[in-house]
Amino acid sequence: MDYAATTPADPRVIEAMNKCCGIGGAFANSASMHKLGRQAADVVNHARGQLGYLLNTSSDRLIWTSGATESNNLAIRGAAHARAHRGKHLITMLTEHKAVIDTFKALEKDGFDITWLAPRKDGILVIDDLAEVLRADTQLVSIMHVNNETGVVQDICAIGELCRENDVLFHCDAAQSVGKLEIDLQEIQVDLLSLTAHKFYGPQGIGALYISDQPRVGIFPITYGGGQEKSLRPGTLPVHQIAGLGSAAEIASAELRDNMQHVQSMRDRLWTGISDIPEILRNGDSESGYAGILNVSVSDVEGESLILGMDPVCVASGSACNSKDNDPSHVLRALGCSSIEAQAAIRFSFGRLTTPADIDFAIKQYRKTVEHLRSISPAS
Amino acid sequence: MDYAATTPADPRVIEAMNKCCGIGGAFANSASMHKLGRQAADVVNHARGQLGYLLNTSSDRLIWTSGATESNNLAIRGAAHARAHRGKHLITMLTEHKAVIDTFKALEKDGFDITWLAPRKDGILVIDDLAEVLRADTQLVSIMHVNNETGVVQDICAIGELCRENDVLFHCDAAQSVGKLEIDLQEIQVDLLSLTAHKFYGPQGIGALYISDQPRVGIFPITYGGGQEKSLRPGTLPVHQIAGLGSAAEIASAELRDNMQHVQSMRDRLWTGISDIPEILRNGDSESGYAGILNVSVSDVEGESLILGMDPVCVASGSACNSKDNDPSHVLRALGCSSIEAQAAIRFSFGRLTTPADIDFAIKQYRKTVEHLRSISPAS
Amino acid sequence: MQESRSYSEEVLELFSNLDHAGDLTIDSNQIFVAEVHESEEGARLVLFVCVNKGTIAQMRFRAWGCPHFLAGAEVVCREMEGVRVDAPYDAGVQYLMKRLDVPVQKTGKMLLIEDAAQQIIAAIQ
Amino acid sequence: MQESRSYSEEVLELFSNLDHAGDLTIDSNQIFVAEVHESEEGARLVLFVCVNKGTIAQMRFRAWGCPHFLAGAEVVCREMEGVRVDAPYDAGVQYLMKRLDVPVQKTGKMLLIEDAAQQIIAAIQ
Ligand SMILES: Cc1ncc(COP(=O)(O)O)c(C=O)c1O
Ligand SMILES: Cc1ncc(COP(=O)(O)O)c(C=O)c1O
Repeated sequence: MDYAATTPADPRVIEAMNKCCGIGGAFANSASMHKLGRQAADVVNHARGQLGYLLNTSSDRLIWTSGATESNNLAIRGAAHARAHRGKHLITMLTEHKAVIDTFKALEKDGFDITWLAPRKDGILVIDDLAEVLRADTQLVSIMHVNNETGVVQDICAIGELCRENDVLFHCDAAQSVGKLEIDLQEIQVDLLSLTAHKFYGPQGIGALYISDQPRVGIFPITYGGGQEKSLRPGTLPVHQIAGLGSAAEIASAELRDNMQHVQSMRDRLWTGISDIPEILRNGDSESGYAGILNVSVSDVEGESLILGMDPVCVASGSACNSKDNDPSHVLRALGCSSIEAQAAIRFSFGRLTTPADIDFAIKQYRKTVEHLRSISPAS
Repeated sequence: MDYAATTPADPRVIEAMNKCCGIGGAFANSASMHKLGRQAADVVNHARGQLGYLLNTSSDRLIWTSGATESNNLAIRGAAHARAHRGKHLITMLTEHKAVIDTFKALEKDGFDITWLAPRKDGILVIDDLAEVLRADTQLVSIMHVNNETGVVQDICAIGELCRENDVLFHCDAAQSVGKLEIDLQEIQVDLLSLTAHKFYGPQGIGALYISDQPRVGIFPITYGGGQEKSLRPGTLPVHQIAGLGSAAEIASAELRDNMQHVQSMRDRLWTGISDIPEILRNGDSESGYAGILNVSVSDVEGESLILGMDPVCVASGSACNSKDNDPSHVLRALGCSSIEAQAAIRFSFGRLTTPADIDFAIKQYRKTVEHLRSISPAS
Repeated sequence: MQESRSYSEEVLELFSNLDHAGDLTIDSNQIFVAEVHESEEGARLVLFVCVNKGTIAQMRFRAWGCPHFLAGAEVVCREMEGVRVDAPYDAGVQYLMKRLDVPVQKTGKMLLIEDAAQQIIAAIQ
Repeated sequence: MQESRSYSEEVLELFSNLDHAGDLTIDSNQIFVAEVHESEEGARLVLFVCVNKGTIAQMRFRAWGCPHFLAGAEVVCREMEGVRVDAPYDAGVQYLMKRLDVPVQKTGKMLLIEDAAQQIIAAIQ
């Protein structure tokens, strides 16, 4: 029940990765290394094609990174600095992932002027709110696609259009949507898009950044050395990791619709099973949100104990992922949750392998634990 | 013959990696995810211990990165910026890897003052030359351990001592030496040390940065988001990659001495087989250099044709690794090679799996190709 | 979101068996109550004690807090029950933190348990 | 250091069979030579031509350069040999770049081959 944190690698992905390791392991010295080098390049290009196909874009617009954290940093800092001579105003949201928020905070310290937009109570950004804060010196808007805590989906088509009209770059953190929702880069006017393989059944530690070329988007690198990846992201390419990402992208292309239906039915089943608990609250837009995530809060229950009580069902809490204990989620706070509601929030997230029996067990454990903790609480 | 570029992953390393993927793949939903999370943390800690053992340091001084390129960027930029209030003078060498050189060039643009030291003709840095350029405002010295083109080994003990005496940080790019030469971090006074797994039979795309705490070294991060790796390097940890690095480190600890002897005998065999070629020149210190690398130049031969002619023996040329065609190696130029000598340079590099038969075949191909190309050259 | 936290075997055992959570089942005219709480989202603890013939006959708690906090409350109840009111009991925060392997950032929360125990001891002596 | 470069099948074939590298084996009083070179580390090419009865009877080259450059020289020799001196030959740089799939940054080097061929043509006509 914690697919939004990381997904297990698909067996087909592991096979694709092992083929690469196998090349290096078994054949490294028996065949022409020249041929090996070309084989490695072929693997990398093939994977670029697989990812390009998934996103409906040309493969040469894709840069490999170590994950969405790095992609976000590269896109945002790279674009902000590349355009700093034109203006220093940047826009993002309060409900972004830490990798975006902390990157903007660092830019704020460097003298950039950041506007932090709040969503509606259901987590959705009102387009007019964005239009209102655009300025002549605005250079970049960064808004995520699917929120990792609530599953709220932003209207990135409309955001892209607005940005393009105003000659402002649009970066989108799509870590939670690539491979899960349809993304057509010929349709969406996004200039920079971040993704990471381990959220869609690929390996951990490999991601990509899409950089549009129509119009041409220039960004600065954030690390230096060697000419790899158009000098934007130096370092030896991890061939097996890239092969894994490519394979995951190919599988996602083929199975996306089936998976969407599957997670939808899992979420409906779960919500049906717990919605009658007294004082339960669904966080984020429940109509059009991504169906792989369900975020709920209950009163009179402490979050960390709730999670331990549900063991062995693994869920994520409303506490932030950083090390500070019980820091209530900045996302839920931005949706207007009190910190006490936020700390008791639970994120259930589902994927390909989630079964109805898993859901039923989760329902049982959740109900049991909420009841137990309420029964020993001083308030009850 | 190109082990210095990348080594094939050891089968034991692949096995260790597959165990992790296996956990995620096979057991993700059948057992307690809480236990899985703990298992993943255990794998990561175990690997930290394995690497700590290899380097004789406490495992909590090690930060995972995506490779030596990132480690170098993080160490150098992180330290330069953290100490900028104390002074802006930094020192490095002309023979460093691109990941170091380009990072310093970027700092130079940011207003730091860089001293670029040249080595002796044999590639070795004379300690007095370093002592001479140390200033009151010097904050960081970055000198690599083993040079990736020539195998030249710098005296990092002496450099570390000098830096410590002068309260200057010492960063060392040890990408080419970790797992191949003995490195005892209790002995060497190094503050920051970069490494990458795929140079010692681990996977590509994973590396580490050692950060000393005696004295305590504070550096700034270069990417932001989440609290992973002491907030110095955010992003989901790639568990299988880390397991692979750990396994490679453990194997290296056990087999280091045997491997050193092996590559030594391979290099001696190769040099004996080609040293009588007219006008052949050995680049870099031949006495105390790392035995896994042999760099030679010949006259009247064009480098790219030489390499193709030697196919299927894979070697590296004296041209730089970036995309600019036939850019002669900055390392060899710094050793005083003319650009024509540099372009015809060939780096042979050996490893565990190199056999005497491989060496003999390489000798044959090299001799044959040099002879052929000289025979059709206008100069001959 | 949340990183996997790890708990000691003992914390897991205590958390699964909060035998002393809930209300007193013995009636007496020597009942004492101590109540403590941190900030809103921190922790709350109420200790209930029933004294009989100079001995703590029964001890119960109600709590809202993390597993370490609940386990700490359970430890204190288990250890104080059956003890004479004039016997020294010093289940201080240091002791609880060490025994339950509590992360240092939870010190403030665990101090609440010491506070509540001290209040009870002061009241019954 | 160097990234793996790839060469077309034809370049590989030509490189392995530089049949026209070396010196003329036919003697004649109609021998022409053209010599071109780029910067020191670039490339050098000498073309030797032996004309007999208005036809290029033999053509040889000596060269110092990358595989594309050597292959280009070989192509020009193969194609010009046996051709009448007044026949138009236009193995321009565009043609060579395309046929041998030469990376664009090598254009300057390949132009040398065109230069040498032009010199030869001008001389023999
Ligand atoms: C929305 C979002 N952005 C970015 C990331 C960071 O991805 P990674 O940890 O693979 O760098 C995550 C997941 O952790 C995420 O959910
Ligand atoms: C000396 C040296 N430093 C740094 C690197 C960069 O390592 P990576 O490509 O794994 O980031 C290399 C290898 O490419 C190297 O040889």
